[in-house]
Amino acid sequence: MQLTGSLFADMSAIYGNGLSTFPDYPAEIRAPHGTVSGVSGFQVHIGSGKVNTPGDFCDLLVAMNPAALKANAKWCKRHAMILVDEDAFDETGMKKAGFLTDNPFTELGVEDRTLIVSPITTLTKESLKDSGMDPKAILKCKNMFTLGMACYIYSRPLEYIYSYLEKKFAKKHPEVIEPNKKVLFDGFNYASNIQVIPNTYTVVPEEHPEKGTYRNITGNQATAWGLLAASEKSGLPLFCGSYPITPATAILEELAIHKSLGAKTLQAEDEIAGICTAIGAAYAGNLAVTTTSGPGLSLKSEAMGLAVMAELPLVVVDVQRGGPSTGLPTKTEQSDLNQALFGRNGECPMAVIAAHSPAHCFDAAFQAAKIALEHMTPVMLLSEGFLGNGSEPWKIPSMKDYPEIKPPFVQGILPEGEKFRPFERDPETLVRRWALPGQRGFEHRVGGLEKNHAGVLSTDPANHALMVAERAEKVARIARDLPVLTMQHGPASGALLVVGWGGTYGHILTAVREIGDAVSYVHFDYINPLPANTEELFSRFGKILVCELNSGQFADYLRAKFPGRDIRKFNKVQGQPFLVGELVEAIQKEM
Amino acid sequence: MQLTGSLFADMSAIYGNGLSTFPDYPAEIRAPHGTVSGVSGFQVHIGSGKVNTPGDFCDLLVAMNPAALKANAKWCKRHAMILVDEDAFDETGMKKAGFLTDNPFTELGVEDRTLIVSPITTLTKESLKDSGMDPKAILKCKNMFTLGMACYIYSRPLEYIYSYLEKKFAKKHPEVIEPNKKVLFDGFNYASNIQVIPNTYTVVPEEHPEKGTYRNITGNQATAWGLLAASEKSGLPLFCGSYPITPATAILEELAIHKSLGAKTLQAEDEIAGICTAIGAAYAGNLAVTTTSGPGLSLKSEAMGLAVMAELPLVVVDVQRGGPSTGLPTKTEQSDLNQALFGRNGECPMAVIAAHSPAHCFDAAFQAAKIALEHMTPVMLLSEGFLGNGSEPWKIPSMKDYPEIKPPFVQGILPEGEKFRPFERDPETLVRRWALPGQRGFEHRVGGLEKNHAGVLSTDPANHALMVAERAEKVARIARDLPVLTMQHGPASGALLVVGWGGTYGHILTAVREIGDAVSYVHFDYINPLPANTEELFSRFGKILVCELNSGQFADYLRAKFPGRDIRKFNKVQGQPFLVGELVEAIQKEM
Amino acid sequence: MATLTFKDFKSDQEVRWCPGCGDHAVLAALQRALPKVSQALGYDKERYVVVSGIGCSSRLPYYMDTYGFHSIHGRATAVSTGIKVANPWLTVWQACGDGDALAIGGNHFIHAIRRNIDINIILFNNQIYGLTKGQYSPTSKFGAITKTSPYGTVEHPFNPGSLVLGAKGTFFARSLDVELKLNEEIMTAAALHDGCSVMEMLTNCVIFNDGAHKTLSDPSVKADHTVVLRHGEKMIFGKDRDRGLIYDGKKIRAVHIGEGGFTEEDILVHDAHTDNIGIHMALADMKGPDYPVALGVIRDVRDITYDDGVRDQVKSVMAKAKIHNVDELLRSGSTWEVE
Amino acid sequence: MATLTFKDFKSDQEVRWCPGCGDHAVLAALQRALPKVSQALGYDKERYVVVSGIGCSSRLPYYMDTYGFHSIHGRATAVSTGIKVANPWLTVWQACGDGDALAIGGNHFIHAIRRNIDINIILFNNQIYGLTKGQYSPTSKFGAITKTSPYGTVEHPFNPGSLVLGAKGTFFARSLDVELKLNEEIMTAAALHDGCSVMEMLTNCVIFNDGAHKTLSDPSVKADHTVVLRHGEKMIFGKDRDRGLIYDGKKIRAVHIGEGGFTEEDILVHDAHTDNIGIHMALADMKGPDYPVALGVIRDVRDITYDDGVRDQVKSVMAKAKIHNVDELLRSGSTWEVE
Ligand SMILES: Cc1ncc(C[n+]2csc(CCOP(=O)(O)OP(=O)(O)O)c2C)c(N)n1
Ligand SMILES: Cc1ncc(C[n+]2csc(CCOP(=O)(O)OP(=O)(O)O)c2C)c(N)n1
Ligand code: SF4
Ligand code: SF4
Ligand SMILES: [Mg+2]
Ligand SMILES: [Mg+2]
Repeated sequence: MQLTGSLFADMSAIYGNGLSTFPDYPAEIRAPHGTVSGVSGFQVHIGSGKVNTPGDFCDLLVAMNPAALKANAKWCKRHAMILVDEDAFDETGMKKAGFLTDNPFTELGVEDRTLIVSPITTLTKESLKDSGMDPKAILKCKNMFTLGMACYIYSRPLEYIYSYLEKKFAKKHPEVIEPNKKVLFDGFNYASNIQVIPNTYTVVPEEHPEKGTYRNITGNQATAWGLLAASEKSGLPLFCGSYPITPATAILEELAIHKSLGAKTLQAEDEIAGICTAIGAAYAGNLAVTTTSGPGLSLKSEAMGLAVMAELPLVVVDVQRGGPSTGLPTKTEQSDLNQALFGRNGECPMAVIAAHSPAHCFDAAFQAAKIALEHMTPVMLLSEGFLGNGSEPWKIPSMKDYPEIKPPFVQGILPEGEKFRPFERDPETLVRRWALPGQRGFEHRVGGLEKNHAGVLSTDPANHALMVAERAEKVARIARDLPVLTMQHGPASGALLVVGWGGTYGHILTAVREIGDAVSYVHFDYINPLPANTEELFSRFGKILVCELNSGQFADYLRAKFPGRDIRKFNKVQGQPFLVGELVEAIQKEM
Repeated sequence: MQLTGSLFADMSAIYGNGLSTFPDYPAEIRAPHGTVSGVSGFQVHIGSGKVNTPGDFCDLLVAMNPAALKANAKWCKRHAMILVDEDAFDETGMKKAGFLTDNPFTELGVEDRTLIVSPITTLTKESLKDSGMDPKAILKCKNMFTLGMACYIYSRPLEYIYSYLEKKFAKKHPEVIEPNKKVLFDGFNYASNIQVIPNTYTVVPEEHPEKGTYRNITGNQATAWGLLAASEKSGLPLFCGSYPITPATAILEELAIHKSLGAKTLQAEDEIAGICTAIGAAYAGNLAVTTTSGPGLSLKSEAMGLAVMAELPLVVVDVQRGGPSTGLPTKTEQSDLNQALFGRNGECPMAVIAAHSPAHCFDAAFQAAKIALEHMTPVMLLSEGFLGNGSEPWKIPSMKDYPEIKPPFVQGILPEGEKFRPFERDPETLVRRWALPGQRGFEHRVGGLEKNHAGVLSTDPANHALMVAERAEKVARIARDLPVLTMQHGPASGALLVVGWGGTYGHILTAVREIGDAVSYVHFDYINPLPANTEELFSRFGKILVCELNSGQFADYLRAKFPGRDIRKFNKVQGQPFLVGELVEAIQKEM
Repeated sequence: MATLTFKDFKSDQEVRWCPGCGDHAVLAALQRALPKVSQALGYDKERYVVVSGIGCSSRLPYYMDTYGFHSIHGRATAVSTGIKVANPWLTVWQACGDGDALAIGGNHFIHAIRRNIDINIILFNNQIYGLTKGQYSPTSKFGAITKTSPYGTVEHPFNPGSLVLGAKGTFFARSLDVELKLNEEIMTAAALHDGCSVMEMLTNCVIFNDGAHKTLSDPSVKADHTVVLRHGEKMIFGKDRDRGLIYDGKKIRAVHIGEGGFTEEDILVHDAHTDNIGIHMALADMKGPDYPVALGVIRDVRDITYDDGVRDQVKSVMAKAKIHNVDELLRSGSTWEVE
Repeated sequence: MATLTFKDFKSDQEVRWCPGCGDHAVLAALQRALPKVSQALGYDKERYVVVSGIGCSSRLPYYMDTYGFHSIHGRATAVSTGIKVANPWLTVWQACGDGDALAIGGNHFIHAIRRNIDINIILFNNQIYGLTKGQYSPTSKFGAITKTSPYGTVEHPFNPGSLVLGAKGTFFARSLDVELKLNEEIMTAAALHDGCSVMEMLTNCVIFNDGAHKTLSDPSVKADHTVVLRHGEKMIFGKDRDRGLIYDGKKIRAVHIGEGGFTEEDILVHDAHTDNIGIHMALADMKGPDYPVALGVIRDVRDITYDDGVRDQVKSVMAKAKIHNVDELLRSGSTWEVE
């Protein structure tokens, strides 16, 4: 289903539709086939214009077996079509899915939807009986048959898929190209032949305002590419030290492919080694990155403190998943924010930024690296499973439009007899200068113990107070380089301001648009430091409603920063994105 | 000095004085003798009544070399006495300490204090020249000579020290008893003989209101003993899995001694193993404990999440030190509060309580264990270097006055065919029941993945939301078992409420007493959940001033909890306790 | 004590490994071995605790109807240690993957071995990260092409046997998922061994590393590529049982019996109980093409266990102690009276 | 390249170890060895990076006038690895204690060895935690009485040499703090070794574990209790150089030359370069009373290093690549035009 879904998405994108996808899969590699917990889903939302969410409810549900139907029937709109493989609805299948009666549709209360019950397995077998393929391989083509049907329903030409199949199998399995084309074609025709399909949709591509070259991109891919872009713009080789963990692994995997751009990946023995090798690489002068998800971030806590203390540039990517502990590894959540902000011993400030859509991961990762390298600080980039695995069409930018990245390297040579003072700061930014091992005369030592500006160990109370304050102020002054907040929606002042951060962007935007101009909306990409105009902007509203996929962590953070403001919370902790509908309701309640 | 200081303290305590001590030592084992950074200090504050702090400024400074003088001269009161070993103030000594002139007293601006410059080294050698001891051993007796002098100054009889020496050396080195007595006696006499000592102090013991048996106790010792007490009261053997780290190690060391009370200590390979062995021990039915300091707490983050998720009783002790990173290992701070509250991935609530004085560590540790065992939750006990190493006299309690600890063990046997549902909760407390491996019929599985009440893995969104809410509410309901806040000082309502938590108690109390009834003061031993009457109590005051040894972490936490309250901050991050003087000033500024 | 059967160890949870995954067979062997162990040692079912980390293989506790702890990635060994020390009466089995035990959990693994804590560790070595979908592990072959090594790894794998011995292991056995009978035998031996028993099970991940152990499991060739070691028996192998291991002065060598002057007499007899760690190291280290891979119990020596040590020390200190309860503790040392 | 002397490697920071601490001597040996290494390999001083964890011994970087990183407890090896992979042109030395490298840092230690990353690790083994004031370490002797083991430990220590070999180490040497000359020799050999070099230095902590290595360092007995191994030389030892190591069929044995029919002929010649890990394991494992403790370079074999592997792979992929910059990357795969 994952492949079928993404093929359909790609095809729609090329056709010119806006789209957003959301794969939702179980934690098991091959979860027991046919059970409700084993259902793997792929959600595609297409529209004429830009689509901001994968959608709450669907127009077409494709359920290849009773379990898939059971798991997803509740998401069908009133007038949805439900397409099922009749062959899978036998006694065993029904039992495995835990149906108690014979009629799954009535049992689930969806008997009034448009039901298309087709013997897809039989039809696929029939279609390929002369193909010479073995029975197992034939069965796998079921999805292709179904895709053919979906193409008919959405009035999609098959050419894109044909050329995809040709490219994909040309070298290794040219013999399967024709059978796949055939079964796709047969599915399409079958759908057009049967009279049960009442209406086909045509989602006409909008006249895109923005011309250019587009591609689909997932958040994890975009994160990897954004880091590679920062490597290019800074001239520093990329080093990524990571340990695999769902849903962040794909970033490491993607970077591992791009050794051609000089990227080095080190799959470490654990998360601690991941970040510590990255810290070593940062010291040696690479653009250093470590990628992980919640539990891995916990393990990196101590070493993040080291990076803060040594004032080395480092990007820590956390693709959040459902917690606490191992939690719900394949589900999405925003519940690591507290940990990102506060999860270290001592006074240990780190810059924190968040991506708001799959494609935005590119810019967010680029920005994270730029801030890290120019401000000599570790930066946490918060992504989410929803963003990392999700995808959207993206107008491909040109690297010439991105700024250079200029780390504060030491210049020239030191006068004879003078010692390099590694923690002396730029008076404006409070950033220290960076001397790389290998540079003659700049020998110095860094580490986790408190030091003075000269880099000498110090337990002097006044020095400690000063360094604590300077490290905090250095991070605070990053705000000077950041864009100010702009309204995403609604008037610049009013009774209610909706606030979001991270991957809820698309859902909240859709919700506030639905509500209209009575509400305003602002979205935070920068969490620490906050954009410079945050306080002023907040002061223009009566109430502030923070919507987030946790128990109110950003709201609490804002309350602490802006005491006296009326900051309210709308939260969801279900391992699932918001539904636009529930947002609309929650927002309207505050109006 | 450490030994001499604690001898003086013990003696004063027995004499009936109130007292408070604060050892302050460098990070090196044998820091280079004679340098300012190598100075090891021991602060003793005695008084007629209860003494709440080790004091800001001193009446008598004993400086055995120029470096010690340089490091501490600024703490001398206007009329203080300064006692130095003249022999150590030679050229080398002065140079090592970095003096630029010949006169250290003028250079430091303390020439107007009462200076007692005695050739202590020479006198000690002289005193012991016939003792038969080797020269090295004789030199070590300098401190004893000085102690003799101090005993004279404070009108202390020498008997206590005599009997201490006899006990200590009786078995292994009986030959050193007499020489030590002699040198002590000679020091005492020397002080009484020389005419330079203008006045001797007599700190008369107050009529203690509370009769009973007293002892001196350090915070780390009290923590260990409080845990042993909880082990006794719950009937569960104590298991402590820890990794050594300053300033928490002494708890592990203390427990290791008390195998006779059935305590098992496991010095683990690292902090992660420390907590994970403790979690295993908790599962197996021991009272499980892990002890650490900041960097170690960072490493335990992930496993704390496991304990939250598995809902197992566990006490995590964090003896805070200066951070971030390795920071200032031997200095004190309160900067791990954020990490204690928020340093875990996902929504991961833990109970957090804090000790407020060395002796209070006993009750705090007992309480932490009681809450953990009765509410099936990990509990964080926050101590501080200042408390752990500091000491005070303590009226020894009787164990019969402590409550029983009753974990929610499963009772009886399960009806045939019924399965144990490990995460079913008590409707009142939301606490689950505890079945120990080895009990027939209660076989069940726990772990870090989200589960339903039956203990079966579940990624169901509604179940996750429910479990997240229940875990949070379970911790919140602990407040029902906690004492409510009572005023430490001042009227029950007013313009300004001073708030403190943890080891700042003595200093703040002294400060508000100095200011008088115009200000009120309340101190938090319970951080999460907060005492039930917190909100109501806060509502009775105009302004709230939170004083803490970090950048304002508790204040921010309170702001998030009680939006709308006027919560202000007074902070110090110097690796040192508050001074009473600076507190008075800060509080008065807000009045 | 009721007689237990393999059904008693089967939980009501659906087994969720991929069809064809080698883990199924290891689970089956364990469910067959434990009734025998229980019989031999008089253990009731409730004394078993099955602990695991995170990974496909670490799902095992859900499939066993015993007490179970599915902990966090890499930490199973530490959790097991805590359980065993807290209550030595329990019998602890542990399931962990090559990533779980040797990557993130490597430190706990070697320390448990060093301490010789009496737990039984089944190491599911499929030479890949299964659960996270196919990244290389510390046992993946040099050059392995995986999701995180699209151009091949450039790092040497651990040989778990060598690592165990280097950490002073007292029990090490190796086998393959498909060797049901041998696995029962090994698991029983591990249970009887007092100390830390490590059982390396070479398992097949059909999805991400299919056929990794093919040369050792394929019935047509496996007899030539493996030698099953049993204490007191000669180290003979080969389809026709005509090959064996000899000692040629400094090293072990594989020879054909009857060729080059070697007779069955020359073939080494396996001594699993010898202290000589050099020979066990050499046996654990053997690999093709020159050597067969050693299966069976390679080392099984006695030494003091950590859990016994802790328990005995507590007992002996208690026996001699002057402080018997907390009231006495509080009053020990210097105290004074206020009257 | 300027000729460097030991003074060039001395920093202006006061050395803060206790008087008499063994670490002083190891520092001195390093400051003497590096000029020679620099000479031999043509390294300038700025190419050296000295990395450490936390512990008394880990203070070493402050005393070296080179680039230095005093990281966090146990993580030095990971930091070193990152430095070396990021810039293989740098030459990385690492100082760490027995607690730092083998307790909390055990995992990074064995993995760096397995990967054979080209760093030089000096393991200061004083068999105690110095900095935290005297708790036992993973190398403390069984039964050691320390602050956290008032009744003696109940756990077996690691032998660092065995652990290194079990993790597939390519270079292992052992020495004592006081053996200044031997240490220079070992450090030079380590520098010349391409791969992960582990040098175990048995150091004396005068404060918390004084005399732990006395039988090996005391001039009056050390010749009988240690054997210094040098590649190509016979394994002879003893005050009168009348003792040696032989191979008696299955095991190494210590004999008196001229007694029991053993002549100098029979004495083994040390081969540090052999692949035969069994013999290196046996040598590393030797201890009294039956054996002398082996000092010197016990194993020194060549193998691919991780840092070379990473660098070469990047190079070869770059050479063949179709994507040369990010613009090309962004336009690779499926794209479409909106006009
Ligand atoms: C702290 C942490 N890091 C990473 C992960 C992700 N993770 C889960 S299992 C696993 C490795 C699985 O491989 P292995 O241990 O060999 O077990 P297998 O699935 O092959 O049986 C990883 C990397 C995690 N759950 N937690
Ligand atoms: C995360 C963490 N845990 C614990 C410590 C405390 N600590 C510092 S050094 C040390 C061990 C020192 O022993 P070793 O590594 O043998 O070095 P030595 O001092 O003996 O040279 C410990 C436990 C720490 N600094 N950080
Ligand atoms: S992914 Fe591999 S290891 Fe995991 S269950 Fe499937 S076959 Fe087994
Ligand atoms: S405590 Fe021991 S290891 Fe540390 S400096 Fe002193 S002698 Fe050396
Ligand atoms: Mg595996
Ligand atoms: Mg040590």
